[in-house]
Amino acid sequence: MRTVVRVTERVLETPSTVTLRFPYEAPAGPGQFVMIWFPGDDELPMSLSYTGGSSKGVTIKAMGETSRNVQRLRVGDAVGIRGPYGNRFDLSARRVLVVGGGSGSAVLAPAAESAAASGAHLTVALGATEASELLFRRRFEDMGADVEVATDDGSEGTHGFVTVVAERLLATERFDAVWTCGPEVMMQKVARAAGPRNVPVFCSVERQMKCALGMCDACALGPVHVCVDGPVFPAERLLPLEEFGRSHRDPSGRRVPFGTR
Amino acid sequence: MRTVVRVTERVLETPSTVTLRFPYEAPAGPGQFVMIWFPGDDELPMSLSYTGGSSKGVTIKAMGETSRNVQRLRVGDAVGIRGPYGNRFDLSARRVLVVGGGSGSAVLAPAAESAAASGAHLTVALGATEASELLFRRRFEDMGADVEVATDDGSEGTHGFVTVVAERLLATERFDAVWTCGPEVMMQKVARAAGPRNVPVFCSVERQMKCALGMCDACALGPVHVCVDGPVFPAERLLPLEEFGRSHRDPSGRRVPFGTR
Amino acid sequence: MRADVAELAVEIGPLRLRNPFLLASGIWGESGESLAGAWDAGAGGVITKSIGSAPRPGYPNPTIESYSDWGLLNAMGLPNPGIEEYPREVAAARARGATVIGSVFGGDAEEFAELARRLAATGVVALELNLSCPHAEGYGTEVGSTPDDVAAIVRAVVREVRVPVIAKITPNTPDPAALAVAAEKAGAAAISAINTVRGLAIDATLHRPVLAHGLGGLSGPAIKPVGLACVWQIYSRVQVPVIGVGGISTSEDALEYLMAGARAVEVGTAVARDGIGVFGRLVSGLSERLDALGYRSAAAAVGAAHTAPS
Amino acid sequence: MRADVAELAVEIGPLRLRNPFLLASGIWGESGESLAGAWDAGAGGVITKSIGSAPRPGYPNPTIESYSDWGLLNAMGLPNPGIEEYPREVAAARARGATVIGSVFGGDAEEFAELARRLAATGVVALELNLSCPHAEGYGTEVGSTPDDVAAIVRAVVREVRVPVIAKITPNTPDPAALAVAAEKAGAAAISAINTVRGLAIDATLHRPVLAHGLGGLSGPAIKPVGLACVWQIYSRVQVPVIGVGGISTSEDALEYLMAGARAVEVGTAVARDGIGVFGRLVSGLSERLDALGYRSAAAAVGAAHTAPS
Ligand SMILES: Cc1cc2nc3c(=O)[nH]c(=O)nc-3n(C[C@H](O)[C@H](O)[C@H](O)COP(=O)(O)OP(=O)(O)OC[C@H]3O[C@@H](n4cnc5c(N)ncnc54)[C@H](O)[C@@H]3O)c2cc1C
Ligand SMILES: Cc1cc2nc3c(=O)[nH]c(=O)nc-3n(C[C@H](O)[C@H](O)[C@H](O)COP(=O)(O)OP(=O)(O)OC[C@H]3O[C@@H](n4cnc5c(N)ncnc54)[C@H](O)[C@@H]3O)c2cc1C
Ligand SMILES: Cc1cc2nc3c(=O)[nH]c(=O)nc-3n(C[C@H](O)[C@H](O)[C@H](O)COP(=O)(O)O)c2cc1C
Ligand SMILES: Cc1cc2nc3c(=O)[nH]c(=O)nc-3n(C[C@H](O)[C@H](O)[C@H](O)COP(=O)(O)O)c2cc1C
Ligand code: FES
Ligand code: FES
Repeated sequence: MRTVVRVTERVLETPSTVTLRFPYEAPAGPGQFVMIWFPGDDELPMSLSYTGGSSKGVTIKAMGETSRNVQRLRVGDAVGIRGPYGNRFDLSARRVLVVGGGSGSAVLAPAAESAAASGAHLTVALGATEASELLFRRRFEDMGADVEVATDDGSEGTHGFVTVVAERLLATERFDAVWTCGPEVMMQKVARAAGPRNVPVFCSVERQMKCALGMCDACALGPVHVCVDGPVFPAERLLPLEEFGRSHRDPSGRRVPFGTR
Repeated sequence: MRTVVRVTERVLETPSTVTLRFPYEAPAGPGQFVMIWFPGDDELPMSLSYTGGSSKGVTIKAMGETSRNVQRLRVGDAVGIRGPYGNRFDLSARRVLVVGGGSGSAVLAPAAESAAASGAHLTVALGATEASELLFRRRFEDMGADVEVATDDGSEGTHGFVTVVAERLLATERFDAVWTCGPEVMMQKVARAAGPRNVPVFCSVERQMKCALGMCDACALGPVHVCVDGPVFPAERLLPLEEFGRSHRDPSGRRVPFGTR
Repeated sequence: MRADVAELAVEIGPLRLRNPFLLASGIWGESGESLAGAWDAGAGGVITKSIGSAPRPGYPNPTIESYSDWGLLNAMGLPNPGIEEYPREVAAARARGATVIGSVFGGDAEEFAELARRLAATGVVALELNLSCPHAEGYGTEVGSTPDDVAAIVRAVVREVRVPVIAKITPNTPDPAALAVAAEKAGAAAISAINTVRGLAIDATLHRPVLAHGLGGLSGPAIKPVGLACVWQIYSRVQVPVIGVGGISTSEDALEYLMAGARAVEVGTAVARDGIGVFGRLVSGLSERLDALGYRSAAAAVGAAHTAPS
Repeated sequence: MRADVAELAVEIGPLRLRNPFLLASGIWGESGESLAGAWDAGAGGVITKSIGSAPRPGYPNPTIESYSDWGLLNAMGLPNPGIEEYPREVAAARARGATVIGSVFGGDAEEFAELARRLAATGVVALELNLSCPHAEGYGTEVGSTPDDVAAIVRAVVREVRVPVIAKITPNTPDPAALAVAAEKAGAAAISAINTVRGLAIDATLHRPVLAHGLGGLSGPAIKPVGLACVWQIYSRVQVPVIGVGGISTSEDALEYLMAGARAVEVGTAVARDGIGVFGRLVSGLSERLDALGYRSAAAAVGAAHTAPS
C-alpha cells in the first residue's frame, strides 16, 4: 500500500531544512508520520508537518546522506508514501507549552496549529544551533502563540539550550500539558522539570524504523514499539526506560549510546 | 469462499428426489445455483429450489453415483456450499407457462412461487416417468397455479411427454412467457412450439461444471458459459447452437451426443 | 486525436502479437469457440488447454477453492479431450481468425515431442510446453523441475516442430533462471513463467483437504510477486524473450511484468473475476499508461526496471 | 464451567510448549524485551531473530511492501546484532520466564555449527536453523535448497548441541518433503515449514523494484495454501514433529495447519496486522474450536486431514 506522489511545493524553511508538499488523501492527525521513499535512495520515517486535507507535507532536516540528498528534490519529483502510521497528540489541553529542538518543530507545528484553531493558548519554546535554524518560528507566531527562542550560539534569544527557557516558563506559568520533540536528553530535562508541577508531558520520539508495522523490532524502545505504540508517549512511560535518553539501536539491532555512531 | 453448513431439514419429495434445507445467508434469486460439496464425494451444481431468506434448499434427483449417495444424507450432516452463481429468471411476465420435466421443477418452483406472490398467473405443465415422480406438484398447486401433468407410463394425466401438454396449452391459451427446465430435447420442442406464437421462452440448461466461475470452460455451450452467462437463456440464444439439444461435453471436454455416455 | 499512441504489438521471436496479452493455458481453452471468444474480446493471442495423449477427465470436484479476491487454488487435473479430438477445436478458433498457441503436457520427453508434432500440424503459431505437470498422480514433484528434465523435453520437441517453442517454467524451484537457461540452450524460442504455485486448502470443520486431489496450484493476485520475481531472475540470464504469467488483472500489473523483463504476458484467473472483457480493459489501460509514462511502445518498457537510474 | 476444555500444550520431541503458538523468527525478535512481550501476550514460545556471526545492518529501506490485507513482501536482509552481542537479549527474555528458541543462519555448515553452539549456550530450549537465507548477496538461490545442503548443515549442528534442532524448510523447492527427509535423517528433532516465498514488487511509475534489495520474501495470508501444502507433504514422509508456518492469523488457520500435520505453528506477519494481542486470540480461539469439534487436545487434531473418512 504505497502511493507514488509528485512534489507540488518545496519550501526552504532554514538553510538545512526543506518542506515538501504533495497530494496524499489518507486522513492523518498531528503526531503521525509517513514512510517516505526517495527512489534510488532510502525510505525514511518523517512526521507529517502538514496533516490536514489532501495536501500533506514533511519537513526534512539535512542529517545523514539521504536527508541531505533530499534537500535537492524539486517540484515534480516523485516520492513513495505509505502511512500515516503511529498515534496522535491528544489535543484537548487548553494551555500548552510546546518545546521544540531542531527538526522537532516539524511534528509540533501541526499539533499546535490544530490546538490553536480550537482556542487553546500556546507558548512555544524554540531551540536551534543558530538563529537561522529556528524552524517554523513564523508559523508558530502566525497561530498566535507566544514564542521564546534559544540558540546554542546566542545569535538570538536565550544563549544556550531551549531547556533553560522551558524550565523558566514551567516555573512561572501554568500549563495543562507540555508537548516536546527534539533530542532525548532535551525531552528528559523538560519532563523532569514538569514532573514535580504535575504537568503531563508528551514526547515524540524517534528510533530506527524499517517496517513501521510493529513487526520487525527495529524501533523497539524497551517494551514499546515506537512505530505503532508511539511516536508520541507520555513522559512517565519513557522516563523509567533504561534506553530513553541514553541509547538507541543501530540498523543491526545493537544498542548504541546517543552521540556515538 | 466456501461455507460449511449443516442440513437442517430433509424432505423426500418423490421416491428418487430429496430436498435438503440448510442455513445460507447469501442473497439468491430463482434460477441461480450453488456448487454443493458432499464431503468424501463430488461437488455438484444444484439449482436453489428455495432461494429466499436465510434457509436455502436444493432438490436432488438420484441420477449418477453422487446424486444417489446424497439421498442418504441426514439432518445434521455437513455440506460445503459456494455461490450462488449464474443468472436469474426474469419474473416480470404476468401470464407464465411453466414446463418442467424430471428434476427441472427444482429451479422452476421458486421462480413460479415468486411470480405468483407478486400476482402472476401460472400454468404448469409437469412431466415425469410416473405419477409418484411428479416433482413439486403440490407446491405448484399451493401457489394457485393451474397444474397439468403428463407421465411416460400414463399412470397419471396425459400419457406421454409433457411437451404434448405444453403444445396444447400454447395453442389454446395466451402467455407472456414460458419457463422451462428439463431434457434439452424437451426444451427444444417447447421453444419451437412457442416461437411462432411470439411467446418468449426461457430455458434453464445444464452442463458439466467445475469452476462455476467462467474460467475452466467445462460448461462451454457454443459461445456461452452456462455457469456465468446462464443457466437461464432465452431460447432464441440456444436454438441456433449446434450443440443445444444434441450434445454436451464430458469431463474431458469431448463432445458427447445426448443419450450416450 | 492524440499524436502519440504507444505501439502495443510485440514480437516473440518470429511471432508477432497484436498486443502483449495472451489467454493463459487452461482458461477458456477447451473449446475452439471459447478460444475464438477470447480473441474477439481483444487478446493478442490465445493458448490452448494443455493437451495430452489421451482424453482425461481431470480430477473430480471440488477442483477449485477461492480466497476472497486475492487467490484461487485449483486442481483441475489437466482435463482435456486428447490429441485425437482436439485439432477440431484449434481449427474452429483459427477459422475465426485467432492467433492460436498450442499447449501440451506429457510424462516424458518422447510424449511431449509426439504431442507437439501432432499439435503443430493443426496450424498453431507456437507451442507452449507445460513443464509443471505432476510426474505421477498424487506425487508432489513435477516433470520440469530440474534443468536436465527441462532440457531433455525442450530438445526433443524442438527437433520435431518448426514453430517457436515456449518453455513454461514452474515457480516451485530454488532457481527458476536455471530452468530457463536450460530451456534456452535446448532451443526454446521463449520462456514463459510462471505456472501455479503449489498449495493446499483444508477445511477444518470437515477435517479434510478441500480439493478432491488434495494438492493444487495457487493463481491470481497472490502470486504476482512470485511471477515477477521469476521473470526478473530469468530476464537477466537469458537472451530469448520472456512471457510473464501470474496474477495479472490490471494494466498496471502487466506493466510491472514488462518492466521486470516480460515481452508479453498471459492472463488466467482474472478472467474468472472480471470476465473476458478484461482483455479489452487491459489493452486500453496499457496503452494509456505507456503514453502517460512516455514509452513509445510496449516493447520499449521491457526490462525497464533493470536499468533504473539511481 | 465447561467440563471439557481441550488441552493446548504440545510436545516437540523433548520440548513441551504451553500452547502450539510460537512467535516466528524475525518478528519482534531483535530485543529481549520484545521477546518477553510476545511471551507475556500468550505465545507458547518465542523464536529469536536469525542470528549470524557478525552484526548485520540488513538491507536499506524500503525493506517491506504490503498488499492490502493478504500479503507482505520483505527483504530485511537478516539484520541482527551478531552472536557476540545477542546473548544479552536471550538472557533478558529468559529472565522474564519466556521459553526461547534460538534461530541461526550461516553461509555453510561450519558457520551454522559454530553459531548454534554459541547460541545454545545461552539457554535456549531449542535451535531453529534458517535454511532459506541467500547463498550470497543478490544471487537467488538459498543455502538450504538441496537435500544434501540441508543434511550437511543439520548434521554439523546436531554434533555441536544437545538441544533439539529444528530445520526450517524453504517453500521454493520442487519437493519440500525431500528436504525434510534429509533433515530428519541428519538428526533434526523437528521440521518447520515454511519460510517466505520468493517474490518481487515493481513500481511501474518509478520503473524500479520497490525493495532496495530487489527480491524479497512473501508472507501473510497469501502463503497459507503454500505452507499447508508443504506441511501436508512433509507430514506424510517424516516421523519427527512438523511445525507449520505461513499466513496464520486466525485460530481456524492454525487448526488447518494442525490437521495438515503440524504439531505447533509459528505466527509472523499477523503480528503486524493484528498486534501482539493476536496470540491471546489464537489461544482462546483454538481452544473453543477444538471443543466444538470434539477434540480433547490440540495434539489429537494433528494430521486429522490425512485420515478423513470418505
Ligand atoms: C517517527 C519519526 C519521525 C521523524 N520525523 C522527522 C521529521 O519530521 N523531520 C526530520 O528531519 N527527521 C525526522 N525523523 C528522522 C529521520 O527519519 C531520519 O532519521 C533523519 O532524516 C536522518 O536520516 P539519514 O538517513 O539522512 O541519516 P543517517 O545516515 O541515518 O544519520 C542521521 C544523523 O544521525 C547521526 N547518526 C547516525 N547514526 C548514529 C548513531 N548510531 N548514533 C548517533 N548519531 C547517529 C548521523 O551522524 C547523522 O547526523 C523522524 C524519525 C522518526 C522515527
Ligand atoms: C446449473 C445446474 C443446475 C442443476 N440443478 C439440479 C437440481 O436442482 N437438481 C438435480 O437433481 N440436479 C441438478 N443438476 C444436475 C446435477 O448437477 C448432476 O449433474 C446430477 O445430480 C447428476 O450427478 P451425478 O454425479 O450423481 O451423476 P453422473 O455420474 O454425472 O451421471 C448423471 C446421469 O447422467 C447420465 N450420464 C452421465 N454421463 C452421461 C453422458 N455422457 N451422456 C448421457 N448421460 C450421461 C448418467 O447415466 C446418469 O443418469 C444441475 C446441473 C446444473 C449444471
Ligand atoms: C483453472 C486453471 C487451469 C489451468 N490449466 C493449465 C493448463 O492446462 N496448462 C498450463 O500450462 N497452465 C494451466 N494453468 C496455469 C495458468 O496458465 C497460469 O500459469 C496460472 O494460473 C497463473 O496465472 P494467473 O494468476 O493469471 O491465473 C491453469 C490455471 C488455472 C487457474
Ligand atoms: C519481516 C520478516 C522478517 C523475517 N525474518 C526471518 C528470520 O530472520 N529468520 C527466519 O527464519 N525467518 C524469518 N522470516 C520468516 C518468518 O519467520 C516466517 O517463516 C514467514 O514470515 C511466514 O510466516 P507468516 O506468514 O506468519 O509471516 C521473516 C519474516 C518477516 C515477515
Ligand atoms: S519499525 Fe518495524 S517494528 Fe517498528
Ligand atoms: S464451470 Fe468453469 S467455466 Fe463454467
